[in-house]
Amino acid sequence: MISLASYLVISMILFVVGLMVMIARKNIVAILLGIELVLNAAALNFVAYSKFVTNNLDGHIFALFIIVVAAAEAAVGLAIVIRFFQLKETIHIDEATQLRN
Amino acid sequence: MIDILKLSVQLYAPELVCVVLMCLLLVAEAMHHEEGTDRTKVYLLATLGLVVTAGLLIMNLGAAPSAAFYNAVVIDSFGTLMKLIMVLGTLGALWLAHSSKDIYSNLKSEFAVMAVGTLIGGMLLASANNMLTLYLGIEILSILSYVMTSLKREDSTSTEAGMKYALYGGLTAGVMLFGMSHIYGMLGSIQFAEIVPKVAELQGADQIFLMASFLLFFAGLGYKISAFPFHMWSPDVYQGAPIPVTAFFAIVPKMAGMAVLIRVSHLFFAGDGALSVSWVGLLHVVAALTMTVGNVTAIGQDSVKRLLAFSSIGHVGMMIMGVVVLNEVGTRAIIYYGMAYLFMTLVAFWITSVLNDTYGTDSQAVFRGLIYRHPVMAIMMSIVLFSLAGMPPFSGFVAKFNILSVVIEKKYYGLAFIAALNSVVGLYYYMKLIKEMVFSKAETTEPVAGFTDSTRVLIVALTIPVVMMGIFWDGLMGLSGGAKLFLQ
Amino acid sequence: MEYSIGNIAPIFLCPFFAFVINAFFGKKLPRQGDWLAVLAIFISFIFSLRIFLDFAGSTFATDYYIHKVFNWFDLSAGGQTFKVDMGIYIDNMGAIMLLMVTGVATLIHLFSTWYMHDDPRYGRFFVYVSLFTSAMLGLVLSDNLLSVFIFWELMGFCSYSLIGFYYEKEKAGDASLKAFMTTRVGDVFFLLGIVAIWQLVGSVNFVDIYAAIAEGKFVGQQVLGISLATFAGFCVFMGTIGKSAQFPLQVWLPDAMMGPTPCSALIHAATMVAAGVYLSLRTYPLMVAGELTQFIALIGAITAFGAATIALVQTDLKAVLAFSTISQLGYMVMGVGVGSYNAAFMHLITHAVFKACLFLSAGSIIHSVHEQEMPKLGGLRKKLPYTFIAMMCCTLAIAGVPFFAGFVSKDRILGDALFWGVFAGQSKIWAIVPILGFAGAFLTAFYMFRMMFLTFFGKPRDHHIYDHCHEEHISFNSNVPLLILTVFTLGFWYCGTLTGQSFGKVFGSKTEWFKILVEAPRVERFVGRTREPFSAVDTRVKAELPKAVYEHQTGYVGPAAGDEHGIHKAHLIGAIASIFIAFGGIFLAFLMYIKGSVKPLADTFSGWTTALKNRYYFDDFYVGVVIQKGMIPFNRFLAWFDMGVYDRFAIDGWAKVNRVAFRASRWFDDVVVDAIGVDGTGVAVNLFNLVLRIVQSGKIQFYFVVLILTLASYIWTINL
Amino acid sequence: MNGLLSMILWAPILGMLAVLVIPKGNDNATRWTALVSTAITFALTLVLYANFDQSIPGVQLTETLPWISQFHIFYKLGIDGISLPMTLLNGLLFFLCIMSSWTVEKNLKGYFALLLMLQSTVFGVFFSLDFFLFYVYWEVMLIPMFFLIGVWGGENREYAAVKFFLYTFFGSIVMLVGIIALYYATGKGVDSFDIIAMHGGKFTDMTVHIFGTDFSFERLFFWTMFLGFAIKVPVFPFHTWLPHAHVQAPTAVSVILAGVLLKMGTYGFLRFSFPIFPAASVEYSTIIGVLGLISVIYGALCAMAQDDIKKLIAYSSVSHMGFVMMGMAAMNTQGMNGAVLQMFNHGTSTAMMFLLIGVLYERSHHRWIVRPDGTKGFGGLYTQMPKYSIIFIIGMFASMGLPGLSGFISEALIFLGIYPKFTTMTVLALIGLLLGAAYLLWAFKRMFFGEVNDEVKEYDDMNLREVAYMVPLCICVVVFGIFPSPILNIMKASVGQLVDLLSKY
Repeated sequence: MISLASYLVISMILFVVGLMVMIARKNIVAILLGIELVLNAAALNFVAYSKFVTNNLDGHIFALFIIVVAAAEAAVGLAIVIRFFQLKETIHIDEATQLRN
Repeated sequence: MIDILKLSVQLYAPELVCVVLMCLLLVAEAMHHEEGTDRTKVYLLATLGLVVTAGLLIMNLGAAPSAAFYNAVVIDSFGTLMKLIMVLGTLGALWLAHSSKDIYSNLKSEFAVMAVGTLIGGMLLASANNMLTLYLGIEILSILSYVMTSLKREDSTSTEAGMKYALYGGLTAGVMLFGMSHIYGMLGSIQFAEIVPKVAELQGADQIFLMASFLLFFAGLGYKISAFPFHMWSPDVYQGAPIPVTAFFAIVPKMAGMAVLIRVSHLFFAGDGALSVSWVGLLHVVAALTMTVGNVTAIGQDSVKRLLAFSSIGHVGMMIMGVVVLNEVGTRAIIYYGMAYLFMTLVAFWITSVLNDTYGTDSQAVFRGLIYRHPVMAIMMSIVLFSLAGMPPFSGFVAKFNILSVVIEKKYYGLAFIAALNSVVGLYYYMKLIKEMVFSKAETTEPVAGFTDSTRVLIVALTIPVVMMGIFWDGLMGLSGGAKLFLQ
Repeated sequence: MEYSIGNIAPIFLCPFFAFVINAFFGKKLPRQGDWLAVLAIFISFIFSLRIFLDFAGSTFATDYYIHKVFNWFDLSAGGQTFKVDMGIYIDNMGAIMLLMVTGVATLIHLFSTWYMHDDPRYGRFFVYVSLFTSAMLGLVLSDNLLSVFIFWELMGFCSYSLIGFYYEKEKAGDASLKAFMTTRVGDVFFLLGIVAIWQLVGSVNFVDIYAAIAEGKFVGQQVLGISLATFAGFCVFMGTIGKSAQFPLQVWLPDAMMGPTPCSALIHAATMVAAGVYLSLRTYPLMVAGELTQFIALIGAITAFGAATIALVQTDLKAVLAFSTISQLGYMVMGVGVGSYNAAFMHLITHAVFKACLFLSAGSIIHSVHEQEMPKLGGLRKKLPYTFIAMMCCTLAIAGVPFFAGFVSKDRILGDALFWGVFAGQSKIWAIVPILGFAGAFLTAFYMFRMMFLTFFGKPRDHHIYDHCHEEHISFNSNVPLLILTVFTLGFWYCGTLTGQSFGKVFGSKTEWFKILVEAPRVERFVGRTREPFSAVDTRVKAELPKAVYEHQTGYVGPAAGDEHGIHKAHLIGAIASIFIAFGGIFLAFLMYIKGSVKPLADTFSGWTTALKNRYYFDDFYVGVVIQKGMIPFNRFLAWFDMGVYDRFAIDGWAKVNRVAFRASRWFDDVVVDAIGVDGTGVAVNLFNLVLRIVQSGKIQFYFVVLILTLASYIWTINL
Repeated sequence: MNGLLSMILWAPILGMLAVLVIPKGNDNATRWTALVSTAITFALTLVLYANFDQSIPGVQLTETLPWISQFHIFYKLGIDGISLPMTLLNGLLFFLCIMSSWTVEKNLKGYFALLLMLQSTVFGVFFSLDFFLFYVYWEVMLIPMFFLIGVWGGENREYAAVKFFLYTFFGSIVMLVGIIALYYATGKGVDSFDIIAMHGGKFTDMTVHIFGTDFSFERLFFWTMFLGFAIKVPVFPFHTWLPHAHVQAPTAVSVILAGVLLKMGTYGFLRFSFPIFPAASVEYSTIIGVLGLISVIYGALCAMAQDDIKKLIAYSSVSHMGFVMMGMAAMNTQGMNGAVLQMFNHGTSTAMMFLLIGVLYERSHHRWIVRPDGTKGFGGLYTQMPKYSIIFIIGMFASMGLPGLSGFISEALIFLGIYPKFTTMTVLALIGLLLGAAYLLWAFKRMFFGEVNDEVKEYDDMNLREVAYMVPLCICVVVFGIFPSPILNIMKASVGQLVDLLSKY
């Protein structure tokens, strides 16, 4: 039986995996993907709560917005990454250490 | 239904003007897309729009607090004042961008577009009344900020800064959403008005879980105002971004973040339950650490831009003290602080920008002996720096005084002493810059080309409020005294 | 005769105005204003003489005194009262003192117009001397310790300026510094004494202090664990020790001879140094109440003897006189200590006269031959006959030859000391005081005649000097003052008897004026006295009782009958011993320096002589050890500590703390994140393998880690 | 006369504007404008003296204008017996300082403008009866000082200026916390920053709750005030900024710093700490006294080791201000009056010393008594500069408290005050008096006696202008040494009132 708990566990796993990806991967695109995972974890939560707990549409709508905004964010993020690649010819995160004290 | 919408539109007119302005600017930009054209007309248009916005905001100021768009946003005088500060900040940053060489001339109108766009996000944030509008506000603010940061396309630092900003912003947005989702799940709504009564009903483990969710939520807000420990992106971004953008970031997103932090804190934690106590305790720690980290780190900075970035973190710490007390005078103090900070920051960045344009660097060395080359500019910069340090009779002092007084009224003496010591640290690094300007001899006495007559007049004009607000602040306090929060 | 402010104040004000006028306009006046100074002090002298005649001429009862006060400032306000009064107090002792000071000062002023004539700073000399004189007269007129202190210090300032008068000489600077600082040590104690008395009595008026002692206010009062009377008395007496160059603060007076000779005569012989003794006489009841008399007698005896020994080996004319001054002051202090009040004061006066004359004579010699080293002089008798007469008389006086003033006064002190030390029933250990006194008297006669013989007798040892010396002619301002003073070195002016005691009377009892007039203040007389306002004309005169009636009424009976006998015996022994001792000393000097049959001291006791020549190493100890080895290194250390350690680390350190905090954050970035984190090196690699792998990334990812860790810790904290 | 205080307060600002308006290059016009401005100000302070009623213990000639209604802040000025002597001193010293600054060449306009601004702020500190207004002036005063030291100072001026500024700022910001706490504590009927309304021990019974414990409100906030004022005085252990600031500052600024600014610290104690927190003041008077005592001795000992004459005088200021602290700690009428009188007298005598050092420095361009290589810096000044020497002697002896000159009466009163309360400390403080004479006379001996150095041979004696600005101070030093009543009469009513208050606790 798929219960609320299952959703929550999955979203938790998604969240943690997203964080791990962001922290551990060196590829900037991968990091962007990690962000998506985190966002999706949240979206999943919203939908799950909406269905099992609150019984209103708020969660669904929120999830929709998250998807839209995530897309926008990803677009901007990728644009910047491309620019970064053009300037540095790499998308390795360790190259982004020009700014420091 | 139509009536509600009509009323909402009326109340929401300033934002709508901005939206229209943004569209108009896009069109105008399309008409001026050739290389090397003068973008002054675009800027004049933007100015006109922003002035209208400001006018409308002032008209709204008197109106009774009310919700609009089915409680999605709320229009109250507090939010309106915050918005007013943001609009003025945008206006200043806009003209700074116009004169700055840090923004490529063919991207100048893009800056205007994005600044107005960011402003819209900020304004939305300042009047957000449910989690969705809050989220949208933050995202509009953020996404446009990423772009603005990397506006200096040919410069790898700018791009790197934008990228870092984007990644960090994305992560905190995700974390915040995750927190929000749990809040939604536990309390059953995204409307603040509906959530608030339920918060008090929670007991035991639920309360703890809710608090944890709020903490995740706080990550998003803290990142926007660059509170410790979510401040780490900001020096990098400030340094990498073009100066006008930095000036803009120092004001608009910060004030928007403060606005929403105040609103959330007041709505959810006004009582004296366990949740409130933890939240206030959290803010205590955050305020103290933010100030300390900001000020201490600023000491070693050679880049003036970076110095101002860290100092702005310090100032945010001071402002958070106004939130800690969770009362109206605190809000009022923050509004005053914002007002004062607005002018100080603009002047400081403006002078830095001119010097940066001339010498290609913003290290403290370019300020050396400024008094022998541009005495008036050096005096203005000194005034502003003294003001930032909190010396009377400048507005920075009054701001500090107000914040300290609200904290002391609540008898948070420890926090007050930490703030006091921080302002000593602050004075130290501001003074180093003044020392460089006034005490050292310049290698050359020829004037800096960037200080055209109009620039100088503008800088002096912007400094006048810094002084005047420090002496005649009675009226201003009266104005912000009307900053009633719209609370259900 | 009635007294009002108009005929007292000029005594003090005349020299003061002379000082003011000369200070500002002296250079523009003819003869640089010397006449003004002389005239001023002469007017003072006239006024003093009048007062003296009134007091001494039995116009008043013997215990009559003038006491007038005015308010200096008043701090009373609200519920608080505090006022400081100043005033004039003249009794018999004061009247005599005034006459002596003005008289001696007039003659010295006169002499100075001759002696200083060629000096480039002729005018300035008179400025200082006028100021000094007015301060000294102010001190004598003072009715309270505070104003005594004020004038006391002003005199110190004048002394400082006059010692450093020849400021081109580095040594003059050293000497003036030494003089001022040494006396300042005493002065500081004096001030403390004043403060202590003020706290108890509510003022430092002599009359009030006496009354307080009589009322027993001092009884049982403690300060810092000792009796208040002892404490205050000791502090005040420390002032005397400093000013009157008593052991152990005697070091400054010999050096003070760097100044012009007339100033040595006036300040460092006749008046200022005697003011210390005058003070201890004024506060005598306090000394008695504080049981300090033995201490005082001992100090006096040590000084009298010690200084006399040092004087034995001095070759400088003025140095001999300087040490003899210290020695004679020692006698006076000893006199105070042994209760010989009258004699001590008498010695003060006689000493002032003959020592002033001695210094002036020395000045006359120095001015004539431009040399003050005695081994280079000799045979000056013929060239300077008047000076010789004057100096001879004075030397006889100081040596204690009968019929001269010194004998009258010193012998009485010695007699009293003998009684006090031997017959009064004290512990026998105090016999040391008269023994030192008599030994000193012997030495005095010896070294004074040594000086006379070396200077005036024999053959000239340096013919160049001798030939250069001009024949002396009588002149109103070079040797007449000497001769006038010489007249007063005769004993009969002071006393009708040979020894000052009641035996061996030469004249009738009428001439024993000195003994009748001066007596230790009997404190019970002062209880309940009211003060007079400054402006009031004195009308109290006739209401006073003659001394005899007063004593009858109050039931005062002199010394006890048994004592009378002892005193008599002691004085007889003392007088005879004194005469023998004086002649013995003179004879020894004669043998050594005229006949040459006895070898001078230096050859026999060379170790002892070295110590004497070095003044018992006191100067070396104070300057060389206490100051050079003690104070200065300590000060340097403290100054270094203040700036080099305290300021640098404790104060500037805070800026460093900030900087370190900043560096720490950078270090965290550089080392922890980059070095340990990124490069995977470091000690903790294995232990925190997992963590490190996570952290193993660029900076932005480190930011993420911080963010998440913080959130986690927040949440963890809340769950607690 | 109504508005007199405001006139005095703003007259220097008008002068400053006038100086700023004069076009560059007209050096003489600038100087004369500044001089005339300070002369007018000084004349006004004398008018103030004439209008002052000495019998009133409280404040008088008050002026009140509303300023910030939210916080009940007023522009409230007034004067009493404690602030009037300081006002007179301030008027006089600035006038003389402008005369002494005639030879300043560098950036003349800025220099005089800042000096005049400084004067106005100092007046503000002494006139303010509103705590907020007071604080504003207290802080603003740092800005002209910072620039005056930093721009016109000696070699190490930047360090000195920064140190001075930071240190004092640290003290005052802590004080600000105390001020605001007081404002909120006055809730019982006062609810304003009015200083006079806070007087009288209104906070004795209050407590504050910090870190889980209850503290007495008075005891806690006494120390915040203490820190602010003690740094200003400066009392050991907060004294180290002073030698730096003095040595590096130009002559006129040293004069002002020693003559007036240090007095602001002790003035603060008398105006704020004592009347507002009487119970705590009485309780901690021993600590104040001991710190004063340490300052006296420590300052004197450090002074003795100095080879730089200006640094020596700077340390002597530490020592002399220690006497003031001790006198205040005595809390009886003689001690307090002595302290206030000492504030005035130290102002005149130290100003003399610094002006004299300035005169010398203009000729020698160094201030070494003994150079670091061990040679004499000066020698035979007495012979070479007789007028200078005479004035130096007057200043020096006044400074060491020779009777007949002004320093003595105040020191004697202080001793009379502290003896009943702290007997042992009196004894120790007298060592300070002794040392005070020692370091000055020793320095004097090394500089003035002996053969004339070759270098010294080229010095001229003081010229007419230099004599002109020394004479008023000489007169002050001598006249108030003999007749202290004019000054004492001004202050005694106010001081008496304060002592009455303190004696109740």
